[in-house]
Amino acid sequence: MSVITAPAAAPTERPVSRLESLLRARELGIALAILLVFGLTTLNNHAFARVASIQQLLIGAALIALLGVGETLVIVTRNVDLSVGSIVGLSAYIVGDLFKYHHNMPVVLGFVVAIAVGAAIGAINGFVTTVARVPSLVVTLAMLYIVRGVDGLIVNGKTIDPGSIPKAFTAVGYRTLFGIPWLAIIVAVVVATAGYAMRSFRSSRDLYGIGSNPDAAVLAGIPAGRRVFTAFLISGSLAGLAGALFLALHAQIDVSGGTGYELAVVAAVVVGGVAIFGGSGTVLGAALGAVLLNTINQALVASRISAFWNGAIAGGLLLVAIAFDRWLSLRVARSLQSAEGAHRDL
Amino acid sequence: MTSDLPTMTPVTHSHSVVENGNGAPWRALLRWESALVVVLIGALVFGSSESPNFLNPTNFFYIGMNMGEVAIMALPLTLVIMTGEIDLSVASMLGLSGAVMGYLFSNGWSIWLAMAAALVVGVLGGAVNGLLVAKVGLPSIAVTIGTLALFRGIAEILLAPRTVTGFPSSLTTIGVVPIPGTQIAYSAAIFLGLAVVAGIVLHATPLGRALVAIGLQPEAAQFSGIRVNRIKIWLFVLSGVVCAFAGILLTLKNASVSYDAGTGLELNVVAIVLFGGVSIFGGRGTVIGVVLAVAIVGALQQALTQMNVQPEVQNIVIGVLLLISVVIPNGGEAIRRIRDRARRHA
Amino acid sequence: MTDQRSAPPVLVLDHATKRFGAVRALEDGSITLYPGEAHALLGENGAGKSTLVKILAGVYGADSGELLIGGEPVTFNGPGASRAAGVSIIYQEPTLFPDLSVAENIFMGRQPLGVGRRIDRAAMNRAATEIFARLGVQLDPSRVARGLSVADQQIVEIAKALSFNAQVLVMDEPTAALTTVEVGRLFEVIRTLRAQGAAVLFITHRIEEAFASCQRVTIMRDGSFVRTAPIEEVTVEDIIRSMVGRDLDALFPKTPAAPGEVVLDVEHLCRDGVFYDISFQVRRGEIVALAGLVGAGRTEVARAVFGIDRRTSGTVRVRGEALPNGKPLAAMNAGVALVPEDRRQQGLVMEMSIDQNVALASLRRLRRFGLIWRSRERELATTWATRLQLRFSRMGNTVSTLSGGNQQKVVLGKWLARNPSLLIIDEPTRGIDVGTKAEVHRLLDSLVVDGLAVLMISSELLEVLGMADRVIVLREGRIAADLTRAEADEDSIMRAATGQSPAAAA
Amino acid sequence: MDTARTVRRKVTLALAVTLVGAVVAACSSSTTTTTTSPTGSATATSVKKGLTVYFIPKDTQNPYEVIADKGGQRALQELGGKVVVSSGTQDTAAAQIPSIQAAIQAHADAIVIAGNDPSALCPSLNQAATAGIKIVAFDSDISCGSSPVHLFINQANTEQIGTSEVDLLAKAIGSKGEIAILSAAASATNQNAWIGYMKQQLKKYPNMKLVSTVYGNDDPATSLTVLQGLLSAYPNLRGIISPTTVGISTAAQYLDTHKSLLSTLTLTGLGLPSQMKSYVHDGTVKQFELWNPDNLGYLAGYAAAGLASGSASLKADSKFEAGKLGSYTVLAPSATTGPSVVLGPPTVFDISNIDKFNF
Repeated sequence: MSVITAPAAAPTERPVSRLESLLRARELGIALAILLVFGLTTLNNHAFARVASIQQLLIGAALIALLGVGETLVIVTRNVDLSVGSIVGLSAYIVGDLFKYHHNMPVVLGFVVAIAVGAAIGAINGFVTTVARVPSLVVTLAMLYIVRGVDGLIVNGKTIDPGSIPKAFTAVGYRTLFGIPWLAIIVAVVVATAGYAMRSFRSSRDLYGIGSNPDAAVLAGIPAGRRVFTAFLISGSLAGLAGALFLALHAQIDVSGGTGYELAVVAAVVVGGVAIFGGSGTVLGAALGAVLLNTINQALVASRISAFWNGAIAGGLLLVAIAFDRWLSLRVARSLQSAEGAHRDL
Repeated sequence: MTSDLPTMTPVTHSHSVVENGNGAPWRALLRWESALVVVLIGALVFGSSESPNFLNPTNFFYIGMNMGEVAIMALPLTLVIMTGEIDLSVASMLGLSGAVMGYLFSNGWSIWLAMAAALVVGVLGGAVNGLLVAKVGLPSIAVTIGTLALFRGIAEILLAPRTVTGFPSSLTTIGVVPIPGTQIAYSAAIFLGLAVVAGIVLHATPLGRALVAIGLQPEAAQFSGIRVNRIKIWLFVLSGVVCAFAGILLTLKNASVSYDAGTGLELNVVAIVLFGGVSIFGGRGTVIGVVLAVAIVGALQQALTQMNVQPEVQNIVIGVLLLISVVIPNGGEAIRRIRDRARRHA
Repeated sequence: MTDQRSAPPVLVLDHATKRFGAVRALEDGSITLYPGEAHALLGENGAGKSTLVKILAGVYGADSGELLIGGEPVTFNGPGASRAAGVSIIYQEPTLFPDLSVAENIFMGRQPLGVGRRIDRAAMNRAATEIFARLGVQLDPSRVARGLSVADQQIVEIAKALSFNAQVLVMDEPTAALTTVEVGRLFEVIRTLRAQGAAVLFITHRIEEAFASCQRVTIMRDGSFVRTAPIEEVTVEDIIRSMVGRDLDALFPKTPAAPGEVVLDVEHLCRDGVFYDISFQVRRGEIVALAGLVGAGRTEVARAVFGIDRRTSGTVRVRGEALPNGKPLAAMNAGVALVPEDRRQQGLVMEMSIDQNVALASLRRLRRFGLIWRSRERELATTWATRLQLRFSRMGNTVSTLSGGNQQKVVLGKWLARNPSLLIIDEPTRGIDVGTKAEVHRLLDSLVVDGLAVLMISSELLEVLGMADRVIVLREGRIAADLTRAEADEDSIMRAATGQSPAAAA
Repeated sequence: MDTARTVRRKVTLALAVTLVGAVVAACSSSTTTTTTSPTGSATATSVKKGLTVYFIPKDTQNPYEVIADKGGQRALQELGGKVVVSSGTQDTAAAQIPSIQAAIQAHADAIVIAGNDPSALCPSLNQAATAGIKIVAFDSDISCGSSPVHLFINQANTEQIGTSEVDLLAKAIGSKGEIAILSAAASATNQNAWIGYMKQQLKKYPNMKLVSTVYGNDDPATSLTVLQGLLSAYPNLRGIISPTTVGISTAAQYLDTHKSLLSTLTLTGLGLPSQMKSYVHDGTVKQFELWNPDNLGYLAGYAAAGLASGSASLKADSKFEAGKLGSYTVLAPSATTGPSVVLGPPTVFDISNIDKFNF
């Protein structure tokens, strides 16, 4: 008997640490990929490494990264939010319209309104999904159409011109602090806060539990409905915030604002290592995924490759990213299995 | 407490009321499809009450002509969704097929060879999706978001910024004239023909039964000797080739092609299939439901355009229909659950 | 112990009933637990044990009856309420979060908090390590649960229950997947818990374990309480008679075998990391049982033979013809049928109708002009429903409306409709009531008499002993013993399965 | 027995019916048709009254075309007819086809269309022409050959736009250095035509080099991304021409917020004065051009009404009256366009005149 007991611990230790390091390497891997793209492009075109250029990389990725945070919360619970792009468009227009007619409205109020608009739509998404227990893919696809339609009715061919937006508001879109764009700082704060919360609070760990094993979540007494609702609420709110930032960045908005963002966000999140069927992934990964995709986009232009190659390369990379992810998890599973085999053999 | 009490014998008579089985096809018709018929009749009545011209045959030709490609793409997607997978690359495949056809035709290929090549591209593209999903084991939603970008990107590389025209008018006229002696658009006739085939395959062949089984319980299907992976691969190939065919039809109808033909249609196609009552989780749905959904969306679109309603309202209508299509079947259960909870807390 | 038993009971469940639609899952669930006792709950599969456990867990609410904790009547409106009242459950099937760390799995929803209500991971890992130490196992609390072996998953489950410092600990077949060493360690833990005044309800189908670790035993049959007795007042035979409610012979009707030619010939079958060098034969007219502990590789061997999983090496021949690797359809065409272990996931499409399920493996044969004709399908299903005495109300109803036993008959009908020469049947009577169980056994026996070759996998020793002509015992992916009906008994099988040589046991 | 299901079915049907009702309600309250009685004074004698002209813009939300549509409405108002504006929400030919069909079904007298695609609309327009509807194109021409023949209202001579923009930029940067074009969609006909003439005109400036053409798809976010890439790729860029309103305003906003670039980089192109006003005032943009879209729609309205009444024709050198804009002459078909009318030279906007315009 004692022959079997003793060695049980030893073989399980080694692969575990390897697994952990592999999992941790996910964010590191994306960061390395970003550096690789950046480095190669810089070799080709030194201007790519200028401060202004790097600032642009951050600004260009900021909105998708911000949306990626909310999307991660939702996807981790085994749901998806396709309405984010429409929310960006609607909230940006509503805030712009307010500024147009109340030019002296406090800037902060602009952000509050945008977030409120997003939160309201997020609440509808969450409510329908959790109370009627219907697939969120369908609910948020429907909301994509409805919100876009409502946006169109409100916009009705009008535009919000740069002159209507207070400078204090657009400043958020271009001012820098120690060379770092405010936009990037705001998004970084959101990512850091969400990343910290997702690691450190019981309620956010519940999100992982729900996505990882819904049945076990029920047995563990997790209030799944409430948590999923909250995830949609936050996703909507962040999309609303992204709308305000969109307006600040572009100083103009028409009906097309945010069109097609939903798929870009899902792509960034998936590249960032968030499992599309829930349970795992980090907001940092999602944000880095957004930075990577944006870096690639700008690198193509900067490398003087025809812009026509953008789409194909982005699509190809997305496929490579998820295939790599799969390969990684298979490898991890195999290494664990052979460790267990070894354990058995002893 | 004697042992011969038949305590575990089910009294199945009352069970059919409690359980919501998908027994005979006619019983399924009593549910979602019958609601669709009512909506369709409502849409037609509404259209003709608002515009005296609405019920004239030309309008039916127009509806068929306008919906043709989307409707055709909805059929293989129905089968794909029946197995619990999804193909978001349909519209990009349509665009790629048109781009390949236009590219080759403008480079001096015969129109027939160019069309054949477009179909081959459809097969190849579908195979890429199928292999990545079934062989590599990647989630189809992620894979096809990737190929959505990839296929469109390749189309862009091939064709942008050109628009290819000059296709033989003998072929292009079939896109815009009805079948002689009728008011049926060619694409509508093709759709109806394919729908009959799809309906028979889905509802009356071993393959169709296999699709349902895969959608409901993939493992049980595999244990019954159904070649789950092989069927999935071929379904994606079918989806690719049919979408490529739709791309050819669209190119002929437009008598021209640019790389961005059909951009964004994927969500319309998905919405129609889901509105037709096909469950996003697979295993449930009928071809007749999808045909009805096509008719409703086409009729409403036509009626709203002719009444000169803002096009945004169409988006809202599609969104609301979609939402209702998932909420209603679950509505009763949700109400019961809420009542239960209230009672439990009381 | 006796003085403790004179203390007031910590938990009383009195005449609880539970129905699901028309199915009466629990007719009379009654049990009384005293502080400091280990109490065995015994009964056949389908006797209502799991339903009783779920009522204690707060997953189900009882339709009637009373539940008292510490003398106070309670109603649980969810699993949380049950835990709050001091009842901890270890489920038969581990319910882990594969993406979360082991420690987090243990403390989900009540992770130790540090400053600012944030989770104190170090404290959580320390607490997990402490619990593992109490269990005498070493598991890294920071590793993810994905990839843990079934035994390790079970250990995490036990650790989770222990972490609640529960007054009542319910273990639903915790030992099924454990090695002897681990079982011994578990009994150790139970003793510790009892010493701390907790009551342990121990559900098992290994009767010897009740004698090894429990003070009292409660027996259930057909959803009803039969009796509770101190362990020293009953014998194994008593218990079996109470559990089964009839003579064993009636339950296991076995006609002496007359084995014919070899139908299945497996040589050096290997799947890396799962099982190695498996060789055996099954002949016409005999039942060969694959026995062994859960996780020993029995089901996996069956899956590889049928072609669900690919084998790494080795050959499988059916009536002399080699089967291609990983092709279930080829195996089916060669005359192999597989009734899988997990009926609800693998055997049936639960939301399909009864007749469609019966026809699912025979669709190609039902074809005429390439189409399935409902009438032919219905006819096939009716034929088999009659032959198997299926109890149902409408063919068009989904199989999910049937009882477990009748569902199993549908699976059997689905395969027998193909007229196979080899039937692989994994856990033929799991979750089936006693009446139907005997029917299934009788059916198997008659099929074998008619010349079918049967490869049976079963975790129930009585079933293996009652039905098998030969017993192949697997241990950790290898063949540990190949016993004839005469050689096979409880002792020889368990020893082979657990790896104890007769000498060591002695 | 089956009450549960029956009830559910009834609820389903009831909801379906309600839904249809809601659609009816939503639709009947929001049409954009403008019917007006003739105001009398300005009515041209030779044009029929009560004409219906369908204006089919690229989409109903394009701000520039919304202004043009209003001009068309005013023209028909003066003529005692009405304008129906109809299009989709997306800039695609497929979204415009139902509107053409609606015009046919409504027996409209003329269609004024801004083509999302040069050819894809031809078959449907041909059906309209067969039904006796006159076809006028504006903003973005269609190229259907002879079926149907149509009149193109050119906002300005295509060649003139291309050359004048290059000239504007050349003047600003001293005729030398690297320049780039920030366009709309790669498939936009008018953009590609202008870019063609720009390239031709650039041959006159041997020291100016067009290094790249990027496409922002008329979306601020995409425009910004490609602009940023452009600036990284070509640090020595001296000038950007953006012949599209979204592109130029996106680029202007970027330069406005990165003033250091202004010392080396000049932006020009086609923009709406209302959008560009603040940038001209703070010196971010010195000069850009555009014609008056309101006049463009107004002219198209008169042309359509004239064709439908027979008071105007497609014959080269024939003339027609266009209300306040005066008389216009139809130009003979060229290699790239059919019969056309040119609105007039574009206006160059700068600090001296920008405040006079309100579109």
